[in-house]
Amino acid sequence: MKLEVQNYKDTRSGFGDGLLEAGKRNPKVVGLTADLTGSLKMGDFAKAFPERFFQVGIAEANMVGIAAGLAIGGYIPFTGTFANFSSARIYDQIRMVVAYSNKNVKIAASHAGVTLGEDGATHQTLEDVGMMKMLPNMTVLVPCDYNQTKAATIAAAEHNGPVYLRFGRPKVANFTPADEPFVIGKAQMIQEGTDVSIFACGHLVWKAIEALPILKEMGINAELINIHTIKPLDVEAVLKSVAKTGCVVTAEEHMRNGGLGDSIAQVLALNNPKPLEMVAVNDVFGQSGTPDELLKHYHLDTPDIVEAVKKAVSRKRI
Amino acid sequence: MKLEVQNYKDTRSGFGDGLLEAGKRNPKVVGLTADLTGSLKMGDFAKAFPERFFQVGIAEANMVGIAAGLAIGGYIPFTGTFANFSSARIYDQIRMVVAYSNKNVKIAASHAGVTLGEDGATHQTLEDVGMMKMLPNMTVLVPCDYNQTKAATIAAAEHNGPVYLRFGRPKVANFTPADEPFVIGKAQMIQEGTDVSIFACGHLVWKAIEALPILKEMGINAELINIHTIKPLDVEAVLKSVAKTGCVVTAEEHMRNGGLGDSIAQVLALNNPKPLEMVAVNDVFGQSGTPDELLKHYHLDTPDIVEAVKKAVSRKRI
Amino acid sequence: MIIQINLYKFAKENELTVLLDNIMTINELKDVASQVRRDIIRMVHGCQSGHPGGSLGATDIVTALYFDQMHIDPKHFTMDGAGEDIFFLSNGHISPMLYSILARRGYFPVSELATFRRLGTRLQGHPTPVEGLPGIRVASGSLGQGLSVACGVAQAKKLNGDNSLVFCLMGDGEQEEGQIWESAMYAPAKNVDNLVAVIDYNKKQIDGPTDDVMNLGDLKAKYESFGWKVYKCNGNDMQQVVDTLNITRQNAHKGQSQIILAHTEMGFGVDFMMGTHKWHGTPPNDEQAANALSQLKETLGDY
Amino acid sequence: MIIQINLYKFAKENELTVLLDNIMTINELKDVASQVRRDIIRMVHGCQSGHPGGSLGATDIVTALYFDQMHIDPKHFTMDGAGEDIFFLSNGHISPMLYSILARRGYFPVSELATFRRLGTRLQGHPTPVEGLPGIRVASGSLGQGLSVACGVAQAKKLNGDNSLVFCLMGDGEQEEGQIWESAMYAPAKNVDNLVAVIDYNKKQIDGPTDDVMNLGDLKAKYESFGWKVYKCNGNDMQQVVDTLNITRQNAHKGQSQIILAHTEMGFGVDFMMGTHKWHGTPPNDEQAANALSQLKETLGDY
Ligand SMILES: Cc1ncc(C[n+]2csc(CCOP(=O)(O)OP(=O)(O)O)c2C)c(N)n1
Ligand SMILES: Cc1ncc(C[n+]2csc(CCOP(=O)(O)OP(=O)(O)O)c2C)c(N)n1
Ligand SMILES: [Mg+2]
Ligand SMILES: [Mg+2]
Repeated sequence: MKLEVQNYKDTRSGFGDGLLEAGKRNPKVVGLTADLTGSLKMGDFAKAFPERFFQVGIAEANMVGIAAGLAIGGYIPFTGTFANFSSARIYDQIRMVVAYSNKNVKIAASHAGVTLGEDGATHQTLEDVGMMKMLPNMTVLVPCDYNQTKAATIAAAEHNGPVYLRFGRPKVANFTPADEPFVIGKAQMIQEGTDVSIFACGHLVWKAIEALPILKEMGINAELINIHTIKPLDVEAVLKSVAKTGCVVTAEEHMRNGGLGDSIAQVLALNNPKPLEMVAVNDVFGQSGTPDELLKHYHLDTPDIVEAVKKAVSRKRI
Repeated sequence: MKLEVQNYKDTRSGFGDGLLEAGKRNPKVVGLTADLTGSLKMGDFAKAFPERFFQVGIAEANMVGIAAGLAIGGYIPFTGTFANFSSARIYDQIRMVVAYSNKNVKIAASHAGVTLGEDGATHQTLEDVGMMKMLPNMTVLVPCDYNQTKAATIAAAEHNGPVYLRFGRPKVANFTPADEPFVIGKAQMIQEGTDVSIFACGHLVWKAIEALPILKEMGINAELINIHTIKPLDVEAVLKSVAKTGCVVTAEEHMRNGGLGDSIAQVLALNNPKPLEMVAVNDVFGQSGTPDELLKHYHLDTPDIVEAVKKAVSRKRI
Repeated sequence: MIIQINLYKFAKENELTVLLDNIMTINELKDVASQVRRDIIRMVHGCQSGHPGGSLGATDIVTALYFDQMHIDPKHFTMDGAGEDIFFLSNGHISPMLYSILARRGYFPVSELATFRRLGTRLQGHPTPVEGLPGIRVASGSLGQGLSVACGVAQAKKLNGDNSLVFCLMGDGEQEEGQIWESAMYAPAKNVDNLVAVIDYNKKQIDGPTDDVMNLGDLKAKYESFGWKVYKCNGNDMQQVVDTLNITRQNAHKGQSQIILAHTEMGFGVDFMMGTHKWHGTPPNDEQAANALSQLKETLGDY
Repeated sequence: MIIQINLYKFAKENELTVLLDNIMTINELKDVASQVRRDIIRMVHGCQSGHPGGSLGATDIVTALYFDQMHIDPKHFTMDGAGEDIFFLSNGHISPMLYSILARRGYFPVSELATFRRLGTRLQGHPTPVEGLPGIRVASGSLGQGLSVACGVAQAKKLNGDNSLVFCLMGDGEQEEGQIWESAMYAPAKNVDNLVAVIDYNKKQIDGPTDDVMNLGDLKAKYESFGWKVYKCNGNDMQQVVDTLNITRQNAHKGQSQIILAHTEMGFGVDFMMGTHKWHGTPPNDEQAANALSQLKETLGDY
């Protein structure tokens, strides 16, 4: 995969543009928002398909219930609000009328993680992936850049079943090919390597890419795989990579507990126990700051990935 | 530890009796319920301390907010409702006004797991431990029998900070000593052994105890540790045990994803990678049935623990 | 296709595809309700769990809906219910009432009622669509959510140009859940006028009378202030129920969200279950069940 | 201890422990509000984020509370607020308004306002007690939760035999959250009469006018139907605000939960921020900030 930055764009715009495209392709696609049309970049969809756009007000629980109803009526609803209010606020509702009832509802969750920035901890969800992956029937997607988020949105619309789609607020490197289709459940090989397997998702994929030349310089030949689908996890790809490299680093904008790292730890423990290092938030709440400051503060940055790799590789040797 | 069944009692009665005792010891202890006084066995407390008991009606979100307010006012509130409505229904609220605000609120969560029985999947939470352990500041307790739940309730009242206390509906073996104090964060050695470490919590501790003689007969000398405190996890006890035995089985009435098994898998991956087998629900919702039928159906029974141990031990050998 | 049929034959044989169209007399509806009440008692007694009180009280309303009001095609159940009226039970704990009515109306074999709450059943403790039970479109049981789903389906019908109606039954204790008021605010604001909500206004919930647990105050004033057209009726008087539902049907599609406060009695039809909240979620023992059944006429044949 | 002080001296020096007791004139209160508005503009401009619109609109209400109404001891902040009046900001996004008022009232140094929303600050984007900022008792920002917490504290005060009051400000868009109606039902049902709620009734929210986003209908009728005593006032007229708060204080402890619908204008005090929802969460650029500040008298000295 060519790793060139095409531009800097927010993943939420990838969602907004993907939703518009999905709406054009399929008249059954409808959108809902809880007073966050602009933040979720759903304005273009709302303008193009006003009768297929539902403004629910600040009532997230009601929104997901309405979405389930629209799905029963044959529609493909995308609900849009901040990630925390897309998950923590309405988990029981999602569980009952979406996951357990197995409705074709897509939950679009923006402003996830600490890169939400200045709004601070109340809005910075670091628990949503952990929540969603516990729900049977739920597909959990965490695309890494604008292009991939757009493609993931289109794929979510085409997928039959509940989907949780997580993305973010800040402008970040947009580097995956614009024309690459999104295959749910298929891990994306970014660079093959032999010494360590790096599994990353979301904004941290780019941070991991930035770590690759540094690691190379140190003589570490890292394999980097983008786990854009947290669930269903591409267990085969994970095990194949680890069988080759013998140690693992995971990188994500999420709590350690419940995140991608825990998913990988489970796969390893059940199949092939190997050393693992986690780049993730370790049991503390977020805070106000700029996205870059916060990534650094919470040790979610490129140097942290480098350090984690060094540690993982060294643990392999003992 | 002597493993004698003293009687058969529901853990929720342990909570009810513990709450009454805590209320007698400390006039600051108050109780709240969302229309489930009887189910939570809070009736005796309500009768003994009517002015310290708050009936909130079917409004769990409001209940936890009121509890946070009472905590601000210097009280030690215990909220009582079913586990699903103690967690999934109000996760954002718990996150903001209890965990992030670090209030001295105790969340008493009854009817957890499939042993809730006939009410079925809507009420059978298998995700609550995973949710709660992701919250900074939150202590997560899953006691194993009546006596321990009573002691845990008293310990929760004495602990300064948010606590999630999970227990269940059916009458089960009551076997821990009635006078044993509950030490938050300290794993409880039930039987020492050398071949495998079994970490269990809640109702499954007794199932694991029942597995011990069967394993012994097979020549497997199992160590059994009751992880009644999921968070903070007694990492030292876990690592010490695994260093000795070299393989692990976890047993819990919870989803694999997010549960005790994942907590142990994380500790192993970060410290000492070893084979692990999980006795837990594997990504399916519950259903109606009797507690015993359901434990069997979801492979949470004594024979399942035995099988898991055999598998874990055999994986150690390769 | 509208076929005039003999109710008893229909319900016994349970095989015709029918759209009943106001063909039943009030007495015939009462007979169905009596059988449904028998079914409820026998189901909760059979598995020794479940919620008889609310089920018995709400029986008349839902019987009237399925046997008099709703345009439905039980033999060809579709998830989207296109062209059909749709019913949601938000207070899912009174599932035995709904299961009995669905079976008696021809959605699935009456004999299946015997599996209620048993391992492997499609008749889960709380309704769910995942086991494939015809007649159920969404799970309920966690209170407060049904009206939201009903609003969504109602809006889907509008998008589809489908003039049929959506009905939703809720509990009165359930009104204490905040989500109810989110959808209560939503429906009138968004012109959801193809929806009729009904509250099983039995003034009781698990811990006691709603007046003690959480005083609901003036529910009529509440819904009116939220913009609804509010009706009252005696929810255990079949004639009143039918009359009130008729009015709401006539007033549908006229720019107003409508709700009926159906005053019911928990445990209605079984003397010792009335006047108390004790039977909200307690099954009768053998003797109590026999006593209860002795008070309820068998009209369509027990399962 | 009640000390008569010169407001300007007090606010400048910021060091005395005082319980203000109706000693400020309306004009003096207006002067405080003007400075608070300057602070708001400078704070959100400084960090280029935050919510100026709602903050400016709600300034008069909270200024009146902290500088005229509430019995508080800013220099000795206690978490339990025993013997003191307590204020909760449920709509936590208008935090710059609260931070300015707390600082100007003596809870923490005015200079700390410069740290708003910056890494490591105690002045988080949304209020939180965990960084130890005096004046904050619970986190807010996720909407709909403050009134519940306020009810809890009010009931704690009752248990403690503490006659002081609890105030809670909410947004009007926030009224769309169901949890609000859970606590709205709770307070009158449980006789929480030592609580005064206030709605920042600016008729705007993020996506536009509330009338378009989610019509709130008749809020007065809604709260009355939920059992509250409802007052109205112009929330940007200091005299009206003070008068209305005085009435609620007199009517406290008389068996009624009270709420004020404070009609405000989002962006009040800055001409180009008024009459639109655009400044809900957008900071001004340099030029806009200068323009805004030119419209707001500096009365207590900028931080
Ligand atoms: C969200 C939620 N909270 C609590 C419960 C437990 N519960 C089941 S029924 C019930 C009482 C419901 O009262 P009402 O709606 O009046 O029904 P009725 O008792 O009259 O049948 C409660 C609290 C639940 N099912 N869902
Ligand atoms: C539970 C929740 N949902 C959504 C948001 C995002 N949000 C922040 S402010 C706001 C609008 C609030 O409207 P209103 O209460 O009228 O405040 P105003 O815009 O007038 O300041 C929204 C939707 C939130 N903070 N919390
Ligand atoms: Mg009732
Ligand atoms: Mg507003």
